[in-house]
Amino acid sequence: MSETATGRGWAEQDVRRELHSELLEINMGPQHPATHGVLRLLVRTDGEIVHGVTAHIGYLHRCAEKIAEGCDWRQWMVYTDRFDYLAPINMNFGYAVAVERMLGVQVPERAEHIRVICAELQRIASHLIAIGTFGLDMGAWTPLLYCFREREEILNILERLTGGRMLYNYFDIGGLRFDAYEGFERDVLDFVNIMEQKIPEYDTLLSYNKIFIERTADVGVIDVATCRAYGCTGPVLRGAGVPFDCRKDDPYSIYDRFEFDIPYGEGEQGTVGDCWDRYMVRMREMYESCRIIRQAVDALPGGPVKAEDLKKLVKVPQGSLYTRTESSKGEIGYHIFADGGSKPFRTKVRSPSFSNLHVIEKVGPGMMLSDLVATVGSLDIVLGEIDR
Amino acid sequence: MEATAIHALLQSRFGDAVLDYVDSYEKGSLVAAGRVGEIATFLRDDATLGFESLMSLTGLDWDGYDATGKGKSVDILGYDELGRPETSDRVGDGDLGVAYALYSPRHGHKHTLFVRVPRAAPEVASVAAVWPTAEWHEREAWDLVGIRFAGHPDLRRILLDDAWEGHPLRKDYAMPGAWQGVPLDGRDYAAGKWTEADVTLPDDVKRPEDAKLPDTGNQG
Amino acid sequence: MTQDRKDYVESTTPPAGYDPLREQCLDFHVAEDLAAMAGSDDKNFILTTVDNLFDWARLSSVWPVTFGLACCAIEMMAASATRYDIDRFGAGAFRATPRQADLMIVSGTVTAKMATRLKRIYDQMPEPKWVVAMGSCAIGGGPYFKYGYHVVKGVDFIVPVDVYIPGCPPRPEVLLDGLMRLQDKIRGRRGAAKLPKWVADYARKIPYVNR
Amino acid sequence: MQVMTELFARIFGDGLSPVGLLVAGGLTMALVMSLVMALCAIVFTWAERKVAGFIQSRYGPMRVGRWHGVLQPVADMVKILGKEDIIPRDADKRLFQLAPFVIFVGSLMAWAAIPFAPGFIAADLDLGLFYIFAVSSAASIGILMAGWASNNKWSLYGAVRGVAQGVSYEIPLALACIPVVMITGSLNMNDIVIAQQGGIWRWHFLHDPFLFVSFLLYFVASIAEVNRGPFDLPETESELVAGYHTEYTGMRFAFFFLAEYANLFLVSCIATAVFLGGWQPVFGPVFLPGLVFVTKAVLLVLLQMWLRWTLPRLRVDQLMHVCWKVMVPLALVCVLGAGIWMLATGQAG
Amino acid sequence: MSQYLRNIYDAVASALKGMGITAKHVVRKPVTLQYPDERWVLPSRFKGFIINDTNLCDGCLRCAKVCPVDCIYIETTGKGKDRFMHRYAVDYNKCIWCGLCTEECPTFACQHSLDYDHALYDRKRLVYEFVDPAHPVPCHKERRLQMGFFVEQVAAAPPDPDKIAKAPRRADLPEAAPGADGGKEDERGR
Repeated sequence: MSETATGRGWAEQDVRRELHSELLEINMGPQHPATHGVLRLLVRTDGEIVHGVTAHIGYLHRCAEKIAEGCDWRQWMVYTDRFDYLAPINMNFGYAVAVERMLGVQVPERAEHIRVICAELQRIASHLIAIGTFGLDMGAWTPLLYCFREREEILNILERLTGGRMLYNYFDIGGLRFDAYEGFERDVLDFVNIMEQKIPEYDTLLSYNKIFIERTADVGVIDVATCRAYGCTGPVLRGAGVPFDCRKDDPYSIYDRFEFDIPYGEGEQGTVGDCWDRYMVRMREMYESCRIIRQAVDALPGGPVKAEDLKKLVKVPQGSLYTRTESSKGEIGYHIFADGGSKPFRTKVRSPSFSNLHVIEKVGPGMMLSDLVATVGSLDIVLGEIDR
Repeated sequence: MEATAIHALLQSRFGDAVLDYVDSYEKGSLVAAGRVGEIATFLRDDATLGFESLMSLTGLDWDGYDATGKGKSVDILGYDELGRPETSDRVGDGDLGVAYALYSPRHGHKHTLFVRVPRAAPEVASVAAVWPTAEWHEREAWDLVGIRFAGHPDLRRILLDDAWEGHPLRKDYAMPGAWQGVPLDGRDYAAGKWTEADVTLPDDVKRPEDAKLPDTGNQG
Repeated sequence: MTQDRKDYVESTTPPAGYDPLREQCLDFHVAEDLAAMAGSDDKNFILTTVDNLFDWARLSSVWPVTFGLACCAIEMMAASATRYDIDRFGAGAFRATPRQADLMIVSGTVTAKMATRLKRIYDQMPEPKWVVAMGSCAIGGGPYFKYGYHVVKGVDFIVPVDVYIPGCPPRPEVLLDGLMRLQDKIRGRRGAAKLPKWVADYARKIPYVNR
Repeated sequence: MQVMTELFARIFGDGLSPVGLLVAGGLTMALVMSLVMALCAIVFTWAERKVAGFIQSRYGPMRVGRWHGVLQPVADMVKILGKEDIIPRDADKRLFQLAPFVIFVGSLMAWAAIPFAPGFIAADLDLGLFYIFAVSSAASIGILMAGWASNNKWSLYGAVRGVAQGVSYEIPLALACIPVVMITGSLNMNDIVIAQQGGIWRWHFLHDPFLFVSFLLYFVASIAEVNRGPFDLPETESELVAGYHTEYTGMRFAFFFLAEYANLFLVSCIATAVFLGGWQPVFGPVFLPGLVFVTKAVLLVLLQMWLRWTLPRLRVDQLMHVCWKVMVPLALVCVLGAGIWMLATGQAG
Repeated sequence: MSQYLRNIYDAVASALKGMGITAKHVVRKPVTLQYPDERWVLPSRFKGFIINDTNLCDGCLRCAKVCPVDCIYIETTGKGKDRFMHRYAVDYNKCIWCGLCTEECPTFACQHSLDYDHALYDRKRLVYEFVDPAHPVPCHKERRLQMGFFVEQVAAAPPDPDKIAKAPRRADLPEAAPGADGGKEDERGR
């Protein structure tokens, strides 16, 4: 951002004292188009320049962690769907992996492959929404609707597979609820082929549009140290130039078998870690997801989709474990405390958006109001998982 | 570095403050509540440890935890089928606790710190100065479990409103019937089972005698 | 449901595509409504006509407020996006400010903290206004009924609700169905206009589209 | 207005005094213009939704009215008229009530000097172009009034942005028209159009390269002037909720709505008259002049809509940057260039 | 200066490219489904409203137990052959269409229908009753045979490991799914 834009180029304090002016406090949200849900940002501004941001969350606090203590292990799966409702399968994946690790269950090969395919499809769907709504924050309506159009294709496949359109409840502890339908592989490959052709279209329409670059490059820079300190993960951390991805660096499921790259921000249009980098990381991740899907479909074996040595009523032996997996927003962690019973004793959900949003209080001051909107958009938060 | 080695290193450095080695699915150390801050600083700054990343901070209520491993822990209170808050005479006891899941991006190892504090005076040293991300996590632990963090810059409730009473993730928490005029129980359900005229019957079982128009008036 | 179940099965090829004749069966196209107005044998003919005109305008142009709460908000967006296009009903003009909106789609879980805000937004909307409760959470607390200490068990405890749309989340089609129910309600009568039998029969042959 | 005056003169013969004729003609013309404005709003809201729909691979309004939702804007308007009128308790009531009309009247007055066809012009002023720019700036005052009176922070933001933008973009807008004035030597709109007689090569935007650039500058500045995307900062939905008209309901909001689309058409009409030959057809003799004029203007409006549904929007400082550092210098260069061109080609008289 | 001109060129060129993309879509056929006049062919696994075929249901309470939101109400009296089911209701105020109950059902009585679009005016009507309390349903198979209920021999068949993988047997379901409100058929086609 230029010197004049931040408003620090001149002795603003003196001027303010002379003019008896004060900062304007505005409430952005809970109902505001730019807050991606029911987030409330208390913004203190001096004209267009933001001097302080305080995030107030909890408007969608749905008590999921309390419910976990009243549900049995399998039943709680349906609530994990509802954390990140843009990527429910990734949420299911994390929980399933967590419980399976504690149980020591071996998930059948076919189930693992279908899981990976689903998770990557879901990642694409989630990134599509992230890109679309980011465009919408910039005032570009049309890309959002194109993104929704492609997302519907993913939802079609997943609906045929799972029966649910948006929240699937498809993963089960120890495998999947049921096998893939006939022709699943063909559908997925067809989609991947189409998707890879569509991405350049978005690039032309949005990514390399001069106005879009002007709006996002050098805006909302979050560097590596800030990311580490504030626990930012996922595209935010990768946008800051760190190729860290739980799928590679802390592998779970069968991700270690696939060949894929981790895109990271290189400051192509501005500074490393700006909004454009975060946006572009998502864009490139969609390619990588397509690559993973192809490999997984090629390697899809036959066989059962459920672990056989598992009872209907799961009982997890005593102990605790923190398990993290990579959702589309970042590192989704489940810190589970079991006491040997049929219900989790305590389940803490460490959601990526929770930490990613926190950083807005750090990087917000000094921006312009429009940049704040852009930065919140580029963090790609989902209030369902922030508030749980 | 192995978890046992990390534990040993901590023990040699802090002595009594490191109470126990926790060998669960994850490995960690049980440490004294008052000295978490300095231990955290050491964990982050020591070159061989390098725990720059606090993955998660969990507040816990160990009330009714069944140490035998048979899963006979207490049931929590909820709303009953009709939406009325359940009540119980049981008074909560047992410790509260905090768990810190740490990760070192430099060395790739993990370690978990555990803290137990008595229910009567649940106070833990804050690590918000060490890992800023803990600021919100600690606020959440205060909000939901009711653990106070000494030295936290701004310990307010985060998810619930500032005027909320009680800490919901405690095992003895009774569900509220209403909050500041907002009904939280199932008011309509609580009035009793709905009469037969209110319910819909599928066509093949029973057709309503008179297919009267539905009540289009507003509810509530 | 008189649909033959075989129509639902995936392998069945759908009947032939779009037929302009089906336009005859639209539930609120103007000619029919105007005819209905003209045919009204109410004594105060002009007043009724004006009322009907306003009713027609209101039901044809229901502008929702941009009010997304949770999961259902995404389906609400999907309903306004390319595939379902709520704008076909004239309800696509999502207004960010409640002052210019007619309809509040409560799309998601209403929490204790949000309830007061929701009420305020409802109060800010100008009359006439309508509320649609979308999804299990908004209808009755949904999955958060039993342990949801922070969840309002039904938005109708907070604001009056006109139409309930069950689903978790409801498909966008159900939102459109709810919108049509709302239009029926605004029109002041339930269900379809009295269509000639052949039209009703024809209308039942809805084409099924393979995705 | 001459048309109307003559018409009345023919109907009433000597029954009306010249002053009466003038008043009657003026009133009729004002009525016609108001109707044109209302019609613009109705047609263009429908067109906007359909354009947006097809660009976004969907249909837009389909069900209200028999064919493609043609009655949609009528329903919208009737509904808006039937809505409750809310004036916020803390608003400045008089200003709040007045603001929409200021904007509306500002727009309406500018219509007086638009030559739709030979003789069909409400006020054939010698300073026509100047008058239009002068009167249409009144909208900025209306925006500021609306934003201030609403006593809402978002409205205030929208108003401040709107005024800054409106005032700034007036300058490139007017500068871009100066080369045309230099060529025709007149500010009279009729004269400007008549000067472009003789097919498309005589139209001003193809007169020389500088005028072509001027036309582009005018087009971009006009989009900014009417607050439409990518320059829709005063009412950015994703930032300022609804900008300066956040607190307006019903009827009053309808006036903003009307004025927006009327302005959209107005700037296109000016562009048509000044750069695109007005009622002059692409080739051949003058034929259905009114239709030709409106067609050109509507095409420009569609182009604006196309832009709006394609591009993201600028930030407020970038908006000012574009205005003061890009468009104003370019417009000045064009003025200079057009002058030199005239000298070089011997047109300067 | 060159950077200045280049920026202007970039802005114009990228805007034109974007307009090209949007223009391409104008001439394509929209992908919109015109809902009440057209419908998707739904996949056979689609999770619509739950229906319970009381002819097959033996009141084993498994669905009620497995339901994470406790939205299935079952009331029975008696034991053994004299066990009767008085109430089987699904409360769509709570139901989340997760599919756990249909998976759990041993007799395929509890199934997801393909019916999904039922907006209505009164939420009390969202409790779907499947049993007329005046005519309780016998739970025991023998008793049902005695009373002339249709019983399929599904439960007796050896358990098929991937029975859930196959499409639920839609063809065996009763013709009429529970409508949200009577007379819905007449409105269907408007």
